[in-house]
Amino acid sequence: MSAPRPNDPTQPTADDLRRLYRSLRLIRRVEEEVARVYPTDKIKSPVHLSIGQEAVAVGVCDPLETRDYVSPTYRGHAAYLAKGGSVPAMIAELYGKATGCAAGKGGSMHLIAPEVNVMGASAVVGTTVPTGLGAAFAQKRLRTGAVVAVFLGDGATEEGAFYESLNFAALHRLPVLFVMENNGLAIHTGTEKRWATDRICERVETYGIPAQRFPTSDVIDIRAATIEAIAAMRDGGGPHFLECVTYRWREHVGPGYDYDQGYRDDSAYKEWQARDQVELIGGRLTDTDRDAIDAAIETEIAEAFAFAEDSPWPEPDRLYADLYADRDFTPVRGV
Amino acid sequence: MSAPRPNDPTQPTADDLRRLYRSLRLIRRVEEEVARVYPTDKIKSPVHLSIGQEAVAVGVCDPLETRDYVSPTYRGHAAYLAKGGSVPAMIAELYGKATGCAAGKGGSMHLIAPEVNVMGASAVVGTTVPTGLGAAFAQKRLRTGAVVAVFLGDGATEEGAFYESLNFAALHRLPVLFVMENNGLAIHTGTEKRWATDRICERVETYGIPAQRFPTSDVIDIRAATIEAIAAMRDGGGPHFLECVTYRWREHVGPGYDYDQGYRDDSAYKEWQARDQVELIGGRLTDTDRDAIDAAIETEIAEAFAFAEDSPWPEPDRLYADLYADRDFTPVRGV
Amino acid sequence: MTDTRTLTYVNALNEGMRQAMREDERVFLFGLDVDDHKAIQGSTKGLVEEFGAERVFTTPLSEDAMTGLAIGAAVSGMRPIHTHIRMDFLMLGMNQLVNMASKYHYMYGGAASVPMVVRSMIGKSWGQGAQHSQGLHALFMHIPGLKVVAPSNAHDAKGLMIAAVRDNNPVMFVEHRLLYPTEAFVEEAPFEVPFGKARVIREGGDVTLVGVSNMVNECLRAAELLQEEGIEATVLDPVSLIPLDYDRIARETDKTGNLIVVDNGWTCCGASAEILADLAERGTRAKMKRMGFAPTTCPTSPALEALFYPNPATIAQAAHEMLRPGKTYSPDPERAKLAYQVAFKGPF
Amino acid sequence: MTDTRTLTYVNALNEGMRQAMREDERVFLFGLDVDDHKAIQGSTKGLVEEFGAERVFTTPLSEDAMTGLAIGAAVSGMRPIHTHIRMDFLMLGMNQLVNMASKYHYMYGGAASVPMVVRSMIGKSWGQGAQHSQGLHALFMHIPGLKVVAPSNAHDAKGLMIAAVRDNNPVMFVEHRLLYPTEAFVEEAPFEVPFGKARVIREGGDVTLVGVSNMVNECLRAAELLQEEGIEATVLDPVSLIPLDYDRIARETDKTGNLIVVDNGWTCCGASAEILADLAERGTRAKMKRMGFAPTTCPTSPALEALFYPNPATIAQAAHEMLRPGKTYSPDPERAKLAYQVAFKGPF
Ligand SMILES: Cc1ncc(C[n+]2csc(CCOP(=O)(O)OP(=O)(O)O)c2C)c(N)n1
Ligand SMILES: Cc1ncc(C[n+]2csc(CCOP(=O)(O)OP(=O)(O)O)c2C)c(N)n1
Ligand SMILES: [Mg+2]
Ligand SMILES: [Mg+2]
Repeated sequence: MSAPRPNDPTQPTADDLRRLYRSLRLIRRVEEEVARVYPTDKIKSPVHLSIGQEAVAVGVCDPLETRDYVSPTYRGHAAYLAKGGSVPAMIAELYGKATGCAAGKGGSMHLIAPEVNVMGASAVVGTTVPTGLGAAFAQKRLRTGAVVAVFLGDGATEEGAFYESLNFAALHRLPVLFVMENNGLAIHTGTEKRWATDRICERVETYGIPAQRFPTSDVIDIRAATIEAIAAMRDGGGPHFLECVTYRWREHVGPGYDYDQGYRDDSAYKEWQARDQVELIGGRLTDTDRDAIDAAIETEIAEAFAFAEDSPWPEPDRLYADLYADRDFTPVRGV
Repeated sequence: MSAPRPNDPTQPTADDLRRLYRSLRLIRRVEEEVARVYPTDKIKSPVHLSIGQEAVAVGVCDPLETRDYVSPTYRGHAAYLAKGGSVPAMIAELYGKATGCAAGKGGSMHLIAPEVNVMGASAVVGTTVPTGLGAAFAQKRLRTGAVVAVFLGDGATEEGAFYESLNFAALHRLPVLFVMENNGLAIHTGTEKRWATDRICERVETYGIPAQRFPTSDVIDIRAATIEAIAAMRDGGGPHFLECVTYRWREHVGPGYDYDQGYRDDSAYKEWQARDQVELIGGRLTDTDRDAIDAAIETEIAEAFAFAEDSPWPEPDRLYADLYADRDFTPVRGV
Repeated sequence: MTDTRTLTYVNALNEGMRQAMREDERVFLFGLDVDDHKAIQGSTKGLVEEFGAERVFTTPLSEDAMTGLAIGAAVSGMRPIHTHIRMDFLMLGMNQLVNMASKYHYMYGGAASVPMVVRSMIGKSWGQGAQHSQGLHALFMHIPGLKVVAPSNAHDAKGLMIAAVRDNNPVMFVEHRLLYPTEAFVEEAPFEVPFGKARVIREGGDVTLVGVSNMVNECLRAAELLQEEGIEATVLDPVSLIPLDYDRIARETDKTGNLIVVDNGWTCCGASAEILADLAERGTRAKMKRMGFAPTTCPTSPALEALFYPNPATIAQAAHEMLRPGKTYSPDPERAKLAYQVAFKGPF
Repeated sequence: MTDTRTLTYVNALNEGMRQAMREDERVFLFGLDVDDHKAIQGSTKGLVEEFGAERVFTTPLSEDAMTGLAIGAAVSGMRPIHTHIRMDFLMLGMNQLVNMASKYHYMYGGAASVPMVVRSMIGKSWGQGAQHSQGLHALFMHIPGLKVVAPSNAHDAKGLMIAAVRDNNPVMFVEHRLLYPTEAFVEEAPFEVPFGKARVIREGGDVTLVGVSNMVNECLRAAELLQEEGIEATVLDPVSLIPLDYDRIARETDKTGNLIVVDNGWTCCGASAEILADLAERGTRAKMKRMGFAPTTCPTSPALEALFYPNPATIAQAAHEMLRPGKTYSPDPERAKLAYQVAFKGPF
């Protein structure tokens, strides 16, 4: 990062730090609660937790405005929450309830929050890269000034659609920020069995796309880079790419730890824990501020789970509802 | 190219030049004949001529041995012939005759010559990149020492499967030479509407794959690079990439010229004609040698067309033949 | 209301897209080569000139990501028309079509919708061969959440295009290359042809022929041949395949007691299978038969390609065999050729 | 010859692959995560240890190119088994499967063949949702040149696997996740279950139930419920879907005059449509019905998911309605649950 300038918007104010902490902590605690409740079988779809990776979503989403879009992955709780998705609607969705953000039809892997422009997440790796591209195309065409943050895992970079998307985004100078969450794993397989080299940033740059790598996913650094990328993109500057090296603390899917499974030990986990962004940012707050935020989050979470518990199941006739969107059509001119 | 070494196999001998000329000239003349006959409606499938691009196929295929494979494109006459595919079987295939290399079921876009390891060509752009990759995998596993030359157009580099293939080839160090025939066009659309940048070689190198660019597709240069790549690959050296900039003299599909169609003028055509590799290599031969080769080629072509003319149509019952391969199975051990 | 203006199928497609784009600025048209001088065999001619390169543009060869782009643009406020010159190339976009487009509205509980049109063309003959000739509409019919339409004439080409663009769901728009030059009466003002309403093109009491896409024409020509034998055929055009007008097909089948479904595609798990299965479930007493591509890959040699497709003579023969089993009948090749002069222009 | 050894479906798959790999060194097994400790839910367990990383290996997430790799390796002398943990992911390999694998032998006039097996699993329940639960075998049945098998039990899982690996064509090998723990008698020596031969698993004179994949079990359980009502059902397992044993299905249908086809997939243009259409063309007089996934996307909420799939109670109800129309019948939920204890182990 370059040296801080006076009034540099990339340098967090005390307010910024409180907001960042709130977001990091909310995600951490929501997912811990999901993990705690999971064994009770109240959660009705497989969960891919982001615990340990929160800084990426928070660093990117914090500077986004509501009009900006996020295209998340199936490991998408963090992006959904960081962009301002409703906690009760998310938990209700995990519970399979009618009040869920996808009316109980999507589950954990298919979160969506149109009210804050979180696009639908997909369980098929890589598919939300091109759909995010499409949202960016729409923003450019509709001249909304909005940008799109597309999240993808290291595994998703192996799918051809990723390269097709980079090429098109750069060719059409679309306002899209590709955010690669590189946790070094696709399920249990490390990049050494999947990548010929790790020169991804260099590769992305051959498309004329500025690329930056964050070896420890420091939330302040990611946020700063995002602020600069957003400014450039709102100015018509075309796509940007961030490689955020991070670490998945828990198992690929499900609530537990899996350091006993033989495919990794907990040495890296301990390193990453030592620089846990939730704690680091929390440590920069006053105790009063931190306690107040923590308490508010606990209340919010408790209410969200209670809401999910109390919500009704979808009525049987909902099975057939929403297969097709209705026929309303009002032409729009002057876009 | 580096300075010639004594006994440098990359520097052509007089024999080499005669062979290169024969191959260049054969392709040129076969395709000119195809173009001449086309309006008579005897040729029963759309043809994508390589006229002007022969040097790429010839430079690459000349140093290949029979055991080596070629994975061609639908613009594949040149690669098929350069690798030693039968002329009569090709012409008969274009005529839709039972004696065609695909028994009349494939046509111009689906040439194949298993006897010289020309794999089947495909009309869907990019599909023969991964199939060529598969042949390279087989060569490595079966320890044949053979290599695979995969041809692809500039348009094919836009398909995601190309990047997936590069990554896997490099990861598994497969003996595959990717040969990109960059004629700057996909049908009528230039790369400026399709490519964010032209930094393809640089991009390929990020996979750890050595990449070289040939701005005029000089046949001797391409041959020299191929010889070195083959040697490295037979030694377990993994994939290589050649970008051969070339020029399509005729229309995308069909026998004619299309400089009157408004999407390109003939200025570049004239430049490329001035350095036509058929003429340049021909010019390095004695008149006697050249005349003898030319005459032999004319006879070969005349015979091939006569063969195609005289060959029977497939019998009606062949419609149902060859949908499934037979059930013979003899296990193989010790591969 | 009958119109007296005739238009070719290709120009009707063009007019449909043009009017849809004029009507709503969210509509854009993209896909490989939509903006070159060949203009997808003329169907996109003049559109880049009228609407500019922002709304009419070609793409890199990247069908997978471009399909995703259409979906993403559609869910965030645009109305794309994605064009493919061959249906075969849709296989590269299958993941986005099957796993995203068809499911988006349902999977997110109605929170978003995907108003997009995917145009693609079935190729035929001239030795196009295995990978340039497939009619793969049945693959899309199988997946809930997609709509599938297959206009057989210029009138429907325009009316279905306008309806498809106005629809808030992904619509697979199946064209047939051989239909491009065919003419029909087409109103000049924008109009919609509704989905899910089959149309009787010809009435006859002896046998019901259901044709899909270009096979409507082959059926009409077969009906001419059959008439010479004293057999009267009803020819029915389903117009849209999803939704499918099962009831009308059942009614028209019950009237004659004999049904032949002729598809521009394979029969196994095809549109023709779907129609017969539905009728079977209804307990119809009619005789029923499917015709379509031969159950093989499409060969290039004209000697074999001719046998691959149903044609007026083979359709007429099948109907004859159904009505007068065991009686030999093979239409005079000259008369069968003449049948190719039959064409339906309307009124609709 | 009856065997007395029982094996689970997952272990039978494993044994089939293991024996096929021992028998022929050209066989290799690859696909995402085949070599990790979870070993595709155990089905590939121990194989990398026995055959080494050259013959058993994971891949990058690159389904399109990896499918092409399998094809290219197959045409040049190898015999790949390409494994996908979900059938839904095959949509990324559709271009290579539809445009290359299925056509390679025919399109090149028999000059090459493609001996490859593509394993994939239908997921079910636990809220897997829209993109992890599809049974898409009908898409492959539609394309000539592919074979499609769907073992319903451990015995067939092994025998079909060995036959598939020995086959010189691309074989889509459809597994079902819920079947993995189920047991059957399975011979230890390598054996083949032939393609194209349906099997009667249970005989009864009143109604014929054809079940695909796991739906064979649901049909067996439905048969138990029906028996309590005095209705005897034949349960038929097609074993392979392409080739399909049309004749046997027709024979067993004619015996009872009542047919219900229950598929692990959608019915529109599905395997069940194909079966009914064939019978309709034969002029069967039987009553016929299709059951399968609800004609919607698969929802995650258990409240809706339960309604999405056929189950013993709904199958039994459908049969009851067919045989005793208008008579109400709804199996006691407790008895319906008990039906889940029925399992077929053989003999085969
Ligand atoms: C196209 C596709 N192939 C395979 C899978 C199975 N799968 C689920 S998650 C996953 C790993 C993805 O890794 P990455 O993109 O790095 O994301 P992460 O789980 O690490 O966040 C795989 C292979 C899938 N869901 N989609
Ligand atoms: C997947 C796919 N998309 C589109 C097409 C239509 N098409 C045929 S050739 C071609 C251009 C290919 O360009 P390039 O790869 O550069 O090869 P060239 O024709 O220049 O040799 C296109 C777009 C196709 N055949 N396959
Ligand atoms: Mg990862
Ligand atoms: Mg080109």
